[in-house]
Amino acid sequence: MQITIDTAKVAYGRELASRIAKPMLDYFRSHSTLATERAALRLYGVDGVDDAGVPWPNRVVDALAAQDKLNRGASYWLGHAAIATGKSTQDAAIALAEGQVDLDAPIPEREITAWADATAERLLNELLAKRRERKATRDRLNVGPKPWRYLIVATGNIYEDVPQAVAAARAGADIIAVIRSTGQSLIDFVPYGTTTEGTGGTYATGGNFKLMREALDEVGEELGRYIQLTNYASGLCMPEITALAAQEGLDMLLNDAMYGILFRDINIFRTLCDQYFSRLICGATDIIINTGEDNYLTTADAFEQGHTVLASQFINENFALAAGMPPRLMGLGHAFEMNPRTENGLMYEIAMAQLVRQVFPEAPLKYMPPTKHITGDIFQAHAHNALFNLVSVLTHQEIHLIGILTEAIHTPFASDRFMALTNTNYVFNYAKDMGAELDFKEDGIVANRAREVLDRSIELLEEVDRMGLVEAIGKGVFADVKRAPDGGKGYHGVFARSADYLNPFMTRLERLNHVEAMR
Amino acid sequence: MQITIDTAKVAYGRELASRIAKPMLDYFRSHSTLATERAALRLYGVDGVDDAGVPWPNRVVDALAAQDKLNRGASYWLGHAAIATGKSTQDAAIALAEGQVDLDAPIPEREITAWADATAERLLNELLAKRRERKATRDRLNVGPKPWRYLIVATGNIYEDVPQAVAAARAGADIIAVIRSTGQSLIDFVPYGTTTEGTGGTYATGGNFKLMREALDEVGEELGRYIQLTNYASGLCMPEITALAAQEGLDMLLNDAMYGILFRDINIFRTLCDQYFSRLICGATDIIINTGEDNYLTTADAFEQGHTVLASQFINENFALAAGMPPRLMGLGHAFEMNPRTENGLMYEIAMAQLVRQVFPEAPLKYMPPTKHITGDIFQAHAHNALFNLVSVLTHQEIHLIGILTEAIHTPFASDRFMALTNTNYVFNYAKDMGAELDFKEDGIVANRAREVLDRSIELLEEVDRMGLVEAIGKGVFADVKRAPDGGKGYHGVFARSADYLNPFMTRLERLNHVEAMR
Amino acid sequence: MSNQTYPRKPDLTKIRPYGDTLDDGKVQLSFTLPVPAGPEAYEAAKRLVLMMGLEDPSVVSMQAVDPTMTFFIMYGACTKTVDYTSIYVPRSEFTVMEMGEVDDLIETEFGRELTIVGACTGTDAHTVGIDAIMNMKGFNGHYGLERYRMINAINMGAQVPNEVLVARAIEEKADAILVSQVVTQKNLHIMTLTNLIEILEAEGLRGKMVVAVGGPRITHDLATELGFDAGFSVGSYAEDVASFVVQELIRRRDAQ
Amino acid sequence: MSNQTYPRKPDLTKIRPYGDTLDDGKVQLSFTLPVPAGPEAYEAAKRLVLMMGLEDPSVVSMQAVDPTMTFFIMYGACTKTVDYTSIYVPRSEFTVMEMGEVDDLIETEFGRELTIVGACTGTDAHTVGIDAIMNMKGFNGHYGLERYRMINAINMGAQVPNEVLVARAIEEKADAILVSQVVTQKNLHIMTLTNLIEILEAEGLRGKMVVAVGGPRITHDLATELGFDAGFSVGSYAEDVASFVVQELIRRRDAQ
Ligand code: B12
Ligand code: B12
Ligand SMILES: Cc1ncc(COP(=O)(O)O)c(C=O)c1O
Ligand SMILES: Cc1ncc(COP(=O)(O)O)c(C=O)c1O
Repeated sequence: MQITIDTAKVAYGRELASRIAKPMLDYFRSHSTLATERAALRLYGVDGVDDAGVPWPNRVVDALAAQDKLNRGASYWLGHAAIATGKSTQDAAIALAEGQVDLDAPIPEREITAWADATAERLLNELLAKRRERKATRDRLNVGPKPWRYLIVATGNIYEDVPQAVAAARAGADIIAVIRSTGQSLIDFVPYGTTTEGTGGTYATGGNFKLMREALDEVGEELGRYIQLTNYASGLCMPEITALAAQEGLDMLLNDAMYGILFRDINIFRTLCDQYFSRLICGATDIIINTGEDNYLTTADAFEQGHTVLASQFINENFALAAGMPPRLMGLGHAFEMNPRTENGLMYEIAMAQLVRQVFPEAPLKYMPPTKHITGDIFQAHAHNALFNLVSVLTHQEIHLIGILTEAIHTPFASDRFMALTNTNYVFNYAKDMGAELDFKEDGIVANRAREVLDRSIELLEEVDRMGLVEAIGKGVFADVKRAPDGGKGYHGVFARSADYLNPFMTRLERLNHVEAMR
Repeated sequence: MQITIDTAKVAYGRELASRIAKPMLDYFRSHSTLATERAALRLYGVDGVDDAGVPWPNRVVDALAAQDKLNRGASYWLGHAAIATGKSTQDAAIALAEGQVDLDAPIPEREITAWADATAERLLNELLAKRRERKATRDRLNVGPKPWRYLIVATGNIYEDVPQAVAAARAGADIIAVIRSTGQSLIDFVPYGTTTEGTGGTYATGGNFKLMREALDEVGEELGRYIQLTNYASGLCMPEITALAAQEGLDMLLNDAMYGILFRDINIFRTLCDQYFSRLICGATDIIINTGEDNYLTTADAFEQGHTVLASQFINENFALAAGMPPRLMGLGHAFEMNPRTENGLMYEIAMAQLVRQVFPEAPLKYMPPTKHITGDIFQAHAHNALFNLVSVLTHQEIHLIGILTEAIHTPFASDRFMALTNTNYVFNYAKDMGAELDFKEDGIVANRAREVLDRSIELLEEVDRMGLVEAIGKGVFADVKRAPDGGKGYHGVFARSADYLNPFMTRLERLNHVEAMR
Repeated sequence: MSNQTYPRKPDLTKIRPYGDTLDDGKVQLSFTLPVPAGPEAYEAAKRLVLMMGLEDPSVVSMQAVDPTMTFFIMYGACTKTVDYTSIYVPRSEFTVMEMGEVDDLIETEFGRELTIVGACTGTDAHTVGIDAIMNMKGFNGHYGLERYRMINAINMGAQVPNEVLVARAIEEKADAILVSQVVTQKNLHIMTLTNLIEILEAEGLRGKMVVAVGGPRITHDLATELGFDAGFSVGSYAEDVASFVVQELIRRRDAQ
Repeated sequence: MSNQTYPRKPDLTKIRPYGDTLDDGKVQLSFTLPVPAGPEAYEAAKRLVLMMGLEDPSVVSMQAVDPTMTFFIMYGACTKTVDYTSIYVPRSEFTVMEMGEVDDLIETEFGRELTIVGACTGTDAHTVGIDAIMNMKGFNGHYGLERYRMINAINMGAQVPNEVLVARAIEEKADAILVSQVVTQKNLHIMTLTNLIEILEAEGLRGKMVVAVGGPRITHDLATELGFDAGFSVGSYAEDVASFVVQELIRRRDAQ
């Protein structure tokens, strides 16, 4: 299938997006956040919690903030503490957090920088080596053919999640996503260890990541198919979760500042800064990001607002490029959310899916199933999902979130997942090569719709370019949601970097990802 | 959608079919059957049952057969009895059955013929007037848009069937089929009155037809949409049920000798003769016939044997033409019965459906849902049916038998029908105009499959033409089923007409349908 | 062959599920058992369904979800009956009026704008439901409360702590509070809703404001049980809750 | 935050349905009630499910099929448990062998062809099942009995009256009779099957021939209850029944 679209318009869209992103790039290269600093500490290996359950990275950063020292970067003070105490990094961090380190002790800046730099280099190399090893396993076992079957587990209890994920893998899942507990994106720390009491999902923690990763590696060997693991890095802890994901061997991450801003009311500046560091890590460690434009259509109408998805994808692509990510890691999101009562709705869905496919030919597109219009009629939901599956395979989507028939009721049961996979496997095989030999009339409903969405997205980008991204978000341009620049959660956690700000991981990642060259 | 097929091949297929049908036509114009004679009696208004529940038409015909008088035609002897007794037709028939009429009484043949002719003319005109009235209602209320939604009721009890049919109509059904009780096609009489004890379906009787027709007319007025009614005329009583259907206002009939031969083991000659008279009635009274080629794919494999469906449709078309039926009354049957595990099965289904559409552009094609590969997994059945619905609307099928998710379990519950309609309504609307702007690659899987099926059907027709239809059926060419010419049920009921055979209804219908001109 | 009267009518004092014959009791079930698929699992499934009081349990599908879990689809005939005539479900007693009628009624009865504060409370981030009720554009062609001439509608959005909602209601001298709850896992909504009523009672405000809740899993029953004045669910629109609020305010005024 | 051991194992003496948490008891149901949709119907549906011993009944979908019938989809938590360890399902005691092995066994044990007559009996016209077992080409790549070197397989097709089948079996001196039953409405199959056994007993043939039945709704349990030697269902192939017949014939011979 191929729809004739004006490639000059697509190029113009990219140009507009880069103009829109520009002022933000300057901003987040001169600022940092609590979460970014904590992420740096995590990359240095600082981990664990105090007696009250507060993670040491938080304790350290909060202590530094309280002493107004943070704008030089937590890495700097960690180096200071390590040299001052002569302890291991972890113990130095604890000492720092407990106020046992004299921050005014005269330690030569060069010595600190050298420690910080050398340690970062060693740890980063170790991390990259681990990631290469994982890539080798992935290549050896092979991932399944695309569209990849993406299934969620969300019991709230990692010990229930694991067997369910394993069952899903055995039934054909290529990707397992562990949904997070309701509201985790709003908590400004990452819980520790393995957890059993989430609501609507299971806490994203290093311990849970590890447990699930091991189980999937094991079942992957059993099946001779590599099972990818993903989790959620949007929200107040975006870069920290990214660091943990890189360390624990995740393959993908939901990672989108726009989602946090619009759907979690996280402060614009906070999360865009965080996203920059987060995507630097993803780019270097080969983590596919998934963006959240699909969510726009759960609040706004899919027919009316389809173009906002495309416009946002242009912007999101640009933010990923700004962190040096290659297109093959950009799982741009969109969705099959047209009202099922729309006459010829299927044609509009095909138009949208194919348009996105053609505009981002190299991106491993993430395609969300119908959710908003799914009702408690689980039978009808299954029919609805069958057509979603069809459009996905016809238009060569890549990360296929499997639609669950109980979407309107509960997070999926083991059997719901099983039934959804049966449906998906059937349709993918039954229409396997159909996309390759199908075409739509040049001036028909499908082609015209695709062109209309492209045109409207360009108009929208022009508008956003005129007023600026922050103001556009304030006006409710995306998903009918308005957010003020100084509103939202986490704004207090953003600060300007000092001139002597130190973050060797960031510097190295920027170099690795060739970000410097792009400036 | 349009697939390039060789129209010369299609024309050649028609020519072969007419060559194949020819010897049969000669046969059934020189023979008659018990059922054909009973049907003639029913058209004369002979109805009711004796004290033992045996219908009077059977009593009359059996009495004549016992006296070896049948080859002159029951109509002749009815005339004789009417004149001899001076009673009403019904009472004359009863007298005839009871042996109270002296068949050797000297009544001038001309007088009998005159009575028989005049009575047939009057009754046929009355019948046609009633049918015109019905057509006026249909035009006034309008039938729904195509594909028409065809739903079955099959409780065994007409009093349960009626409310369920009414509920189905309210939920969107355009056509209601009352499935017959298991094995009715093998009983050589039509039960009388309204019935409540069928198995797997409800007896086809004049009384049941009337009750359902009234209920559907009523709900049709309520809905402002004409609801069509259909039943089954295949089997040993084919022309009798056709007569009753015409009288009681049915709009369609399953009517196919090939089905009876292959799936009910009814004798070839018996049912082909019966079919001729039956289709004469249908042609004159504007009843759409539905043929049963879809059934082939429930025994044979749909991928391997798709071409037998097309070949049989060519033959069936020819038998309908031979009875003077216009293409607009030929509901040729086919089905979506590919194994759901077939790679690219959907493309083969589209190819088949579109091929049949193009070969018979004017026929109101009957499209059967998946049945054979439906299992007890009712959820998966619903997904399967969604794709069936899609192919139907894409390829402009007309009589759409709605797939029921409990196909593998029981005859449908009220709720099964409701769910199936919800599914169908969704897909038909969601992909309404998609067929019009979709095309497949010239040399792709779909186009090649369509051409392959056409080619193989021509080869098969050539083979059948070489050996003759009767022998071909004996060899198991269709549906993997073999039937011997003198085997099967009802062969004893076929007889050669005498030179002075009288059947004024047949003669008039042949004239009305311009059959004479076609010889 | 039959003298049955048509159509058959159910005995409303003893209703049973209806498959294709009145009172056949037919019920479809599906569930998973944590045992491997096989004849014993099959039998276990049948016994379980028998214990539910269903006769003729029939396994129509038994599929291995994985080597340790088996998914069943079953049918059975329910022997239990319900006396439908004895069921009385209390409803909020009000007549649904159109937007214009609501506005006119407010004008004649109160002669001033009513203030209504709404939010999706607790950790619940689903705004679509409360927006459908409150925002100008409304839902499915039914305008939201912001559009009402005589209503001052304040939509605080989602993830609003109960305390913040109550503070705002006090500040705005609200006549009514509307809350939405969508996430019901682990009874999160019960906790959030109960807590709101406690705060209102503690502040002595419970009697002063009309308090209603809505969401896909909310019933009027549940709402009143938790101390709300009314509950609204799937398929409700602004005019429903607006009509209720005005009529309830009139009732309370008149009762004084 | 947790010390739970992993993975959790079900207590097999008390198994319950599994939704997303071990022993949560979750069951999905659907059924129709012959009353109009509305709050009372909703309540009636909940009461019915409660009576089935399911806790927390929840109506997730209530749709009017028409003004007099309402279709419900529900969930509930089953409180009943089944002792899986106590379930013993008798199976026909035989080992499934491949076609060649069966032929060889017949050759060594009997030194002659076995004759097996099969049919789909009564008014049942479904041939696909019996054909799958008997015809040359078989089913899903498993050859049918006609293909077996040492079996003389006679497939009489469908709609075969029991009397005709038995007459043929006598005529052919059959070692075994196989019947298929697909239509089960109004327990038609029970009647047809019972009648066959009665005829065989009347003729004094019951002990002389192995008699088996198959079909999608047949279980081994049901078959033996009706007096058959074995029952076969969905997913069985020629080798299953062939293995059974030979081994059963050997057993009987040895028992003499
Ligand atoms: C859209 C959506 C989202 C969007 C929300 C966007 C937004 N800004 O609202 C996003 C993607 C952000 C989202 C996120 C999550 N979601 Co969500 N989401 C949905 C979805 C698909 C549709 C909900 C919806 O918008 N319905 C349309 C509106 C109009 O319907 P409604 O809310 O019922 O409102 C109507 C009536 O109920 C009533 N009403 C509602 N409120 C009020 C108030 C008053 C006063 C009145 C009078 C009436 C009224 O009137 C409305 C109009 O008729 C549902 C699944 C589904 N199909 O229902 C899941 C669903 C609700 N989400 C769910 C979950 C678990 C989550 C997450 C917690 C998942 C996670 N772990 O990350 C997150 C986090 C959210 C959080 N903390 O609350 C679950 C809830 C399960 C449960 N019963 O507890 C569902 C059912 C999906 C599922 N099967 O898992 N979700
Ligand atoms: C194909 C089919 C037909 C074809 C039959 C063609 C033919 N020559 O067989 C046609 C179209 C003619 C037909 C007609 C009817 N059918 Co029909 N039909 C079906 C259908 C779609 C598939 C059955 C099938 O072929 N399955 C494939 C075979 C391979 O599976 P199987 O039979 O289970 O066999 C396997 C095992 O059970 C076992 N087995 C079976 N027999 C034996 C015997 C032995 C000895 C052994 C060892 C093993 C064994 O081994 C086989 C291979 O593994 C089913 C629905 C469905 N999806 O199941 C309805 C179905 C069986 N039919 C049904 C009905 C009601 C009818 C009719 C009565 C409808 C009517 N009123 O007109 C008619 C009349 C038939 C009659 N008098 O019996 C109902 C039965 C309901 C019930 N439980 O009672 C069903 C379930 C459809 C429905 N939901 O209404 N049907
Ligand atoms: C991009 C993105 N991030 C995160 C999430 C998960 O949200 P949260 O963890 O905030 O509930 C989603 C959910 O759809 C998403 O699309
Ligand atoms: C053409 C035709 N006639 C009749 C029937 C019904 O069969 P019977 O009434 O013989 O059971 C069918 C069923 O599919 C059919 O296709």
